[in-house]
Amino acid sequence: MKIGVLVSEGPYTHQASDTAYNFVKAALDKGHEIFRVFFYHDGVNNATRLTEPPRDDRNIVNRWSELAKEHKLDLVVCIAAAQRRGIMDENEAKRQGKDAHNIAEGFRISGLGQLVEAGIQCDRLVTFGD
Amino acid sequence: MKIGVLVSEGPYTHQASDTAYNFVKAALDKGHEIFRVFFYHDGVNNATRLTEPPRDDRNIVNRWSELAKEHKLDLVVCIAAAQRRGIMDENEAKRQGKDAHNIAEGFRISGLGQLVEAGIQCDRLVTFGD
Amino acid sequence: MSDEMMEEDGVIKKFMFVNRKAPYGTIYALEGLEVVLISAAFEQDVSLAFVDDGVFELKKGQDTKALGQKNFSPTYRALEGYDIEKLYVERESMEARGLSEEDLLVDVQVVSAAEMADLMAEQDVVISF
Amino acid sequence: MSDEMMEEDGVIKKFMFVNRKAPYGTIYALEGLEVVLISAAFEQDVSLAFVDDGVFELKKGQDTKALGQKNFSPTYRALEGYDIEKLYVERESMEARGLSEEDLLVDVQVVSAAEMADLMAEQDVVISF
Amino acid sequence: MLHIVNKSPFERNSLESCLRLAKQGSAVLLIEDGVYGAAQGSSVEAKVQGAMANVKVYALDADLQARGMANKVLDGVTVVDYGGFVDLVAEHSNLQSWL
Amino acid sequence: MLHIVNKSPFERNSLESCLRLAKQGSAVLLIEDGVYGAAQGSSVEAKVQGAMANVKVYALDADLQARGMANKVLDGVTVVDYGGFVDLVAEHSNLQSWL
Repeated sequence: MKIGVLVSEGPYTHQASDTAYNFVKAALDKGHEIFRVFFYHDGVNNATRLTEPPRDDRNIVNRWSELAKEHKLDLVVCIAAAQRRGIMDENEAKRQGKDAHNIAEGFRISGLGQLVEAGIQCDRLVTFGD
Repeated sequence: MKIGVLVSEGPYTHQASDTAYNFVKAALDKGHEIFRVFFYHDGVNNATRLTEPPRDDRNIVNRWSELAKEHKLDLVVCIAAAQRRGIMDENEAKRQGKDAHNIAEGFRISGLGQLVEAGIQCDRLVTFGD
Repeated sequence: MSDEMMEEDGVIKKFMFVNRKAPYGTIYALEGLEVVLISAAFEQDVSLAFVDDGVFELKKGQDTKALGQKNFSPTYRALEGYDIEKLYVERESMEARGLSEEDLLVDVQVVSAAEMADLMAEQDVVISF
Repeated sequence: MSDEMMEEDGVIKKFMFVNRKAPYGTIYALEGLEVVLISAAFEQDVSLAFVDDGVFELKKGQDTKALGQKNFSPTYRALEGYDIEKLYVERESMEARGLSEEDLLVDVQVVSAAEMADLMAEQDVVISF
Repeated sequence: MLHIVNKSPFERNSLESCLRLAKQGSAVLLIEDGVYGAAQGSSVEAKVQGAMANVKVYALDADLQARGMANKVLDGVTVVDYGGFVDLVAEHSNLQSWL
Repeated sequence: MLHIVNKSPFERNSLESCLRLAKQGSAVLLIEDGVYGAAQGSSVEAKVQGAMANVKVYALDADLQARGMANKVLDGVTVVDYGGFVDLVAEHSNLQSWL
């Protein structure tokens, strides 16, 4: 089955990203296709490579990056939500005149249309939030 | 009167940072001293210079930076909370081996002790959160 | 986006956006509305449900000057221009909040909890804010 | 930090940390505990209140293996070593959640809502998580 | 003591908990989505009005106005601006935010 | 239809709203802090038990265990792991998260 996932909260503060991750792993294990993971609202904060959690804690961002690499996941960060919250890739940073960018490996920035498209294309769209 | 402020949520997603800002401005207008504004939990996300909100919206980060400059406010970001969420100054980025930093002007990174100290030193400590 | 893909597929799904949060206290109502506006471009069968504190999004007379945030409530009135015309308000939620239809800034269909339950159950995609 | 400043002042204030959130669903309980631990270094008069879902922080038998988060509940038992010994649980909150003292992983004082109200009112600094 | 409540009483339990644990004579300031607790005709009206026998209730004007609720405020609730918020903080020797 | 509830029924209104708007025969999955709604002996037990006449209630094992609630689950609630969560999503033709 083709499944889309929407993550609406950032890492650590709410459990949403953890649950989404565990759900996606289980879905892949069962042979489902993860069409896209879309990060909206504070969910865009899952896509910064600048986090450095305590050593005895999970690294939520790296976990997503690694899962994306392993399974060729499409991790999409909403551009409008990202701009509000300070998530930038190199292109966006240049375009906005910012002197730094912070996006983590495996994430790409795109428009909200990617979420609606996931709703259209997928058999199911599952939201994880606050 | 000496007032301390604790901001526990990031910009835009919750109203906490807006209310804290309006409260601090009103307190300064009335001649009170703002001893410190401490950013904890997702509140650390108020301290990134990479945000680019829509042009017709307020710029929450810049507003704090400007108020700090004008009134010599002490804006302190909790180091442990900042590491979890990807807020870095130049020193921290170096120490953690990160290739970028994102802290905005007027904010400094320090320990949680600064919050407890604010509780001890201030006549009042007001928390804004979710 | 993928207009070609849509044309190829010609899929029209029933999308419902469920609004359960008050405006301004959190950003969910505003950013939810942004999804609704984008969805219009995809020519799907879109409806909006206002349940619980989501009803407050439609309260007349919002004035955000003293708050310093943007008043986005006029956008609900603009939805018609995007061919988004199915706005449902749950009567139980509205009445528990001391509101009546005259308090709302846009024409809506006020439905009972049971009717809202039916509407939700017949959707293909439900996104909640 | 500012040990000198504290010695100069010699101020001892009554600090209460009010825990109202369940663990794991959000980070507030964990990051709240980090403030509590730091506060021990300042030799203040510290107490912890567990109200509403905060009572769940003290539930025995937490096992986070399948969740992939760290189980931080043993830290509540370590608070004694930091000379933080005033842990108050509101009886009404505990009972509404189907819990009794035997369900809690650390010794606490169970107090009524009225007693908790008195305790809160006599604090100098209340920080809520 | 000043109690600050920032959540809608229809969505969360914080106003209820605050009113349970606020001592007679304390003040309750409703801000952000908390101002909905000051509205006339709602399902929490009776509870808030009952509480006003014991505590003084305030609501933040900017939040009422933003939400279109300024003309629906219960009798007995005092509306304050941000300056009034600061004054309430200064006037009470301690305070608590019900997060 | 599958309804997913992730908030404590003592803190928020989402379980209550879900049960009000879930049609007979639908499934309700409790995850994250939502699993507290599956507990025995609480003030919401009667409401959840009443609802089980109309809807099937599930709770996520990892969340129950993390919170020390695995041995307090109401009779009639089906405990599932993440794989079971995926199966529930696949088995129901539509779903809703009560955020």
